[in-house]
Amino acid sequence: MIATLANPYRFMAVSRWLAPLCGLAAVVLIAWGLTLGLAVPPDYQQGETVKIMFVHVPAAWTAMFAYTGLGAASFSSLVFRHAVADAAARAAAPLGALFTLAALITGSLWGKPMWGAWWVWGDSRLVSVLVLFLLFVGYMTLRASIEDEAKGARAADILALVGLINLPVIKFSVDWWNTLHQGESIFRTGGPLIAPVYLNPLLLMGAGYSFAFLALWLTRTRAEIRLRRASVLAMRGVA
Amino acid sequence: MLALLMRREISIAWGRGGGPLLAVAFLIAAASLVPLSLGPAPGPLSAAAIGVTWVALVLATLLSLDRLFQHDLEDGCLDLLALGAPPLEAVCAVKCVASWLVNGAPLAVAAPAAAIALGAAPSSAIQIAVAALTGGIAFAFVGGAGAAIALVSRRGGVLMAVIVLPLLIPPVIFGGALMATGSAGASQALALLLAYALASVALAPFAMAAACRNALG
Amino acid sequence: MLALLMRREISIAWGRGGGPLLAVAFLIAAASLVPLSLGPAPGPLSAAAIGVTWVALVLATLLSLDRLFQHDLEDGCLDLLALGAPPLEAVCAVKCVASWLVNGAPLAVAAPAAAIALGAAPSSAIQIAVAALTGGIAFAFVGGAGAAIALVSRRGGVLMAVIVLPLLIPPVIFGGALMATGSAGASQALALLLAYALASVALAPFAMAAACRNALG
Amino acid sequence: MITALEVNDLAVARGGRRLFEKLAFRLDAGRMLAIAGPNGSGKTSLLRAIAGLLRPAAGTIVFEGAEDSGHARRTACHLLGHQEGLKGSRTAAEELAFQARWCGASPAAAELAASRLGLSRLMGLEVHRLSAGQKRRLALARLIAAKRPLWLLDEPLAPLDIAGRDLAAELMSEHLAGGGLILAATHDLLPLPADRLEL
Amino acid sequence: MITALEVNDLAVARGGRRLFEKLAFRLDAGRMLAIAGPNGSGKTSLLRAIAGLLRPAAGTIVFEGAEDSGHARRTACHLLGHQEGLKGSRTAAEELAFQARWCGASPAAAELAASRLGLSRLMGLEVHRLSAGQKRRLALARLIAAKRPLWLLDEPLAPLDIAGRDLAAELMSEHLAGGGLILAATHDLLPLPADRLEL
Ligand code: HEM
Ligand SMILES: Nc1ncnc2c1ncn2[C@@H]1O[C@H](COP(=O)(O)OP(=O)(O)OP(=O)(O)O)[C@@H](O)[C@H]1O
Ligand SMILES: Nc1ncnc2c1ncn2[C@@H]1O[C@H](COP(=O)(O)OP(=O)(O)OP(=O)(O)O)[C@@H](O)[C@H]1O
Ligand SMILES: [Mg+2]
Ligand SMILES: [Mg+2]
Repeated sequence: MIATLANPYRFMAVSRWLAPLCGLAAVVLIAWGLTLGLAVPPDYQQGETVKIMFVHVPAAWTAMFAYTGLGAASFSSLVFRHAVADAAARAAAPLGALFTLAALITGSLWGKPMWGAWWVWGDSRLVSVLVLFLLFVGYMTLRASIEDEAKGARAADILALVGLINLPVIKFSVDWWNTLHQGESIFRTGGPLIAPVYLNPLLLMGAGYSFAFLALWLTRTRAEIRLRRASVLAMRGVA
Repeated sequence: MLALLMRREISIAWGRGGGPLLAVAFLIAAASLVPLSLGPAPGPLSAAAIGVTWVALVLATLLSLDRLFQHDLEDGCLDLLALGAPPLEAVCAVKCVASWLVNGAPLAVAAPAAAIALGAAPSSAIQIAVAALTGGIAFAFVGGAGAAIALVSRRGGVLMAVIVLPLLIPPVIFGGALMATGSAGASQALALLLAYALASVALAPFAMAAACRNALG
Repeated sequence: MLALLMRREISIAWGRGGGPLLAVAFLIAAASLVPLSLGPAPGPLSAAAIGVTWVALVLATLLSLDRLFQHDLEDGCLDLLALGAPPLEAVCAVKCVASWLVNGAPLAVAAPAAAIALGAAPSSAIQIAVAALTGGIAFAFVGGAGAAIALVSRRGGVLMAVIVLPLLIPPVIFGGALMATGSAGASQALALLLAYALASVALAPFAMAAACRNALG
Repeated sequence: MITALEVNDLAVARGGRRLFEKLAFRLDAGRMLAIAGPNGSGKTSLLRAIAGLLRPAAGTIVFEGAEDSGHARRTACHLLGHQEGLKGSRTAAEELAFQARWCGASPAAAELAASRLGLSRLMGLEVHRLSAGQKRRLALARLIAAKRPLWLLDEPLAPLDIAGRDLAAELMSEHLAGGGLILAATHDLLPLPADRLEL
Repeated sequence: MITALEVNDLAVARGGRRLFEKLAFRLDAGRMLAIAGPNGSGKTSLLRAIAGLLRPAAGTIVFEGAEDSGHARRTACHLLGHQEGLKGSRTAAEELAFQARWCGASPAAAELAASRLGLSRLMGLEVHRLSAGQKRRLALARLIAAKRPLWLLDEPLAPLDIAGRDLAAELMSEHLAGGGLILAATHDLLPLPADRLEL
């Protein structure tokens, strides 16, 4: 898989049809999930606000998924020096930032009614997600502020790998450290805790978000690669 | 061999005057908070002491970061260090420890004194010292990683802010909780702070070395 | 001409990253004090904010001092500056102002924000900003004088501590009093702080220029 | 009144030790003086004393008929030292513009000088990326961008390539032809006719 | 196994631009190679690539029969660059002791080297007080204090006086006689027989 995609030409060939396919899947799944999600009965303690969950939780999941992708791409570009991997890493960052921001915003929108506060500095999950967002931003700034492309790329890869530590922190923060935030209720040993009525739309939305991310990621990566080809040709033209 | 390097780093940093300057200034500034005299209750003042300590630690670390690798890169010293027998990872770790000894440790010693001067209970003073020492190590190593990564850009400073700060947020918060003396979560916060410090000490050197090699090339 | 120098100094200091780093770090660190949650009363927290601001200002100044002249002396830049048409006094003053703009000003802007976040009254926030700005100038110039004088010694840092700190005590005290919002002596403290700042701005440049010439020779 | 530099039994001390004493010479407009001597003999110190950066232990330095503490000389000379005083984090263009204008040149003159020294292609690079010789050329550009009568050059040819040395020689001879003065400390022979002073 | 350095169609890139390509040469024990070329042609970059500090864009560098990513070379070479990496605030003695021992020499060897280069009288001074040539001598002292087979010298003679150049030549020839290798980037002729490589 990686080996296949590492070759730019094969990557372009595959992604040409893979990207739109993911886009289509995303549209279908999200539409389905929304129709189910908007129909759910109000929660006995959360009331209507429970519906925020269907936008919030998937956003959070996808944000972490995006950083995982960034980390993987950075690793293979740093170690195996795959051109595609570097382009993919660069393409993943802004998308990840976007989804993280979505998780933050929907989360604090939810937090006002549930906890009576938009933001709680003491809460490990909230903070670790904020860190995730800042890591994406930092990565983009680093990529933007570099004069020497090769060097800058490697430095950014290192940063991305360093930031990987944050993922388990986000995931397990709720268990390690007493927080206001919801504990694990879905991906936990012993099966989900929440009723199927809520679970199904949530999972549908999760899948939809993920496919949406994949579609955008592939597209941006393609654009990035095209850009580099252009610049290479330009250099040849000069020489 | 690394001991040599350590001695050299310390003497240079000391000559630049992080340490002594810092600790003394910190004590004076903290003591100057007394005239604020927020009523007889010791609570506020010692709380202020806690906050002051923590912020001082963060700033001291951040402000000494650009000296960590930048100079050595510019004056060719990093070349020499890279050409020695010890691995660059060890070199970077030593540099971080040295900068911690000069910038972080004096503060960690001065902090409890200031806190007590401001009416904190001796028990809390110990807690403050522990937190400051542990946090200092974490800051030094995480900051070092950021500094090394930022070497490739001429706008190093701004970049460092963006890179280092997110990584510093967790320890700052653990420390804040830990320093809230008597708070229930203190012991837990200490555990987290220690874990974070250990993790950074274990992982940062590799990031630093990789970033330095990249900057040298 | 001096505007050129100002722009250059700022771009270099900014690249080294005092300013941005500092202001943001300060805000985060200060905000992380909230979890300390010293009871519902805003008093303690805003007090903490005040103390934090002041200490941050002092440290930021002290830690950026060694960069003020040392580098320029080592890389031969100070020679060039001394051979220009403007008098060295003006050059030194510009350098101090630049370092204040990069290190002091961002803090002075961030401070009130943090204070309000910690529950201080807006009125006090203004007072904090004023004190931070005025104090920052005083620190920059007095500190600059110390840095210049310390150029002759290789143990610059320690020397600076001995030279600068005594000079910094008064403004720290005035500022502390001033920042004690609502305290009776506030206006008087402000007057004193202003007087001190003016005096340092007026006198320090001559000391700095003399010290620099001495170090060049 | 003609430009001339006159030094009378000059002595310069470093770290309490006198490097040389009773040094005397006269340099007229359009002439060049080559200062030779072993490492540590005080060439750089002498140049700094004449530039007005280092107070002599004894003796007088008369420039343009007036003897002064050095202010007149400070603003009338270009000192090209072992270090160029360029900041690695700024671009060549920024640094040259600053240095030249600081010495009284116009921005246009700076650009002209850069192209004269074959740096135009590099002006966008940060200084720390420049090679040793390129840095030196950048420093030389300052000399021709801002007109100053007295050039004090410390090993002006050091890291320059063959072409660069010819170019430097050309610039120096032009400066002399224009009635300028040059003091050059060097260990190898200069490509121009010059009086010699052994320290 | 004999010490030898072999470079096969090497290419080095800086800032995305290739400085040279298809560079190939072989250097055997006891031989010296002089690298010449205009400013910015890539001499320093080549030396750094061979030292293992700079990853080549293409080609291989084989040292002592083994090709590696550079670790072996890093610990087997002395790199004398444009900058000496000496800290101005420390004394010459401290700096030499550190640099030499960092490269594997004993303290005694460091002192011996210092006296060999005529620095004994100056070892107590801080480095920033040393003259350019004295700094250079201090840097050279490291080379003879710690024995390493491969010397990579960037304009080794630059700020040295006549005596210093003779001394440097002497040290180099001794190193060669001992079976060492020398790559020297320089703009002027070396005082020793050497193969020439034009960049
Ligand atoms: C800015 C505030 C918030 C942030 C940054 C945030 C972040 C996250 C993240 C990262 C996850 C994914 C956890 C995982 O998959 O392991 C998550 C899940 C979740 N969040 Fe939030 N959240 C916030 C506020 C809230 C609020 C206010 C609520 C409701 C009271 C909430 C309820 C949930 C629930 C129910 C889950 C799913 C739990 C699970 O099964 O893992 N979140 N949140
Ligand atoms: N600040 C100082 N304190 C003490 N001694 C100094 C100081 N500066 C220079 N010296 C000494 O003065 C002597 C002359 O230094 P100077 O740089 O003038 O020599 P130079 O002729 O330029 O040598 P080079 O040819 O190596 O450049 C040297 O021996 C040096 O050690
Ligand atoms: N980090 C960098 N980024 C971009 N370009 C660089 C970088 N470092 C060096 N260069 C460029 O590479 C070229 C070669 O530099 P190098 O120092 O190897 O030349 P050199 O042969 O040593 O020149 P000199 O004789 O002046 O020492 C120069 O044109 C320089 O501008
Ligand atoms: Mg000299
Ligand atoms: Mg070179």
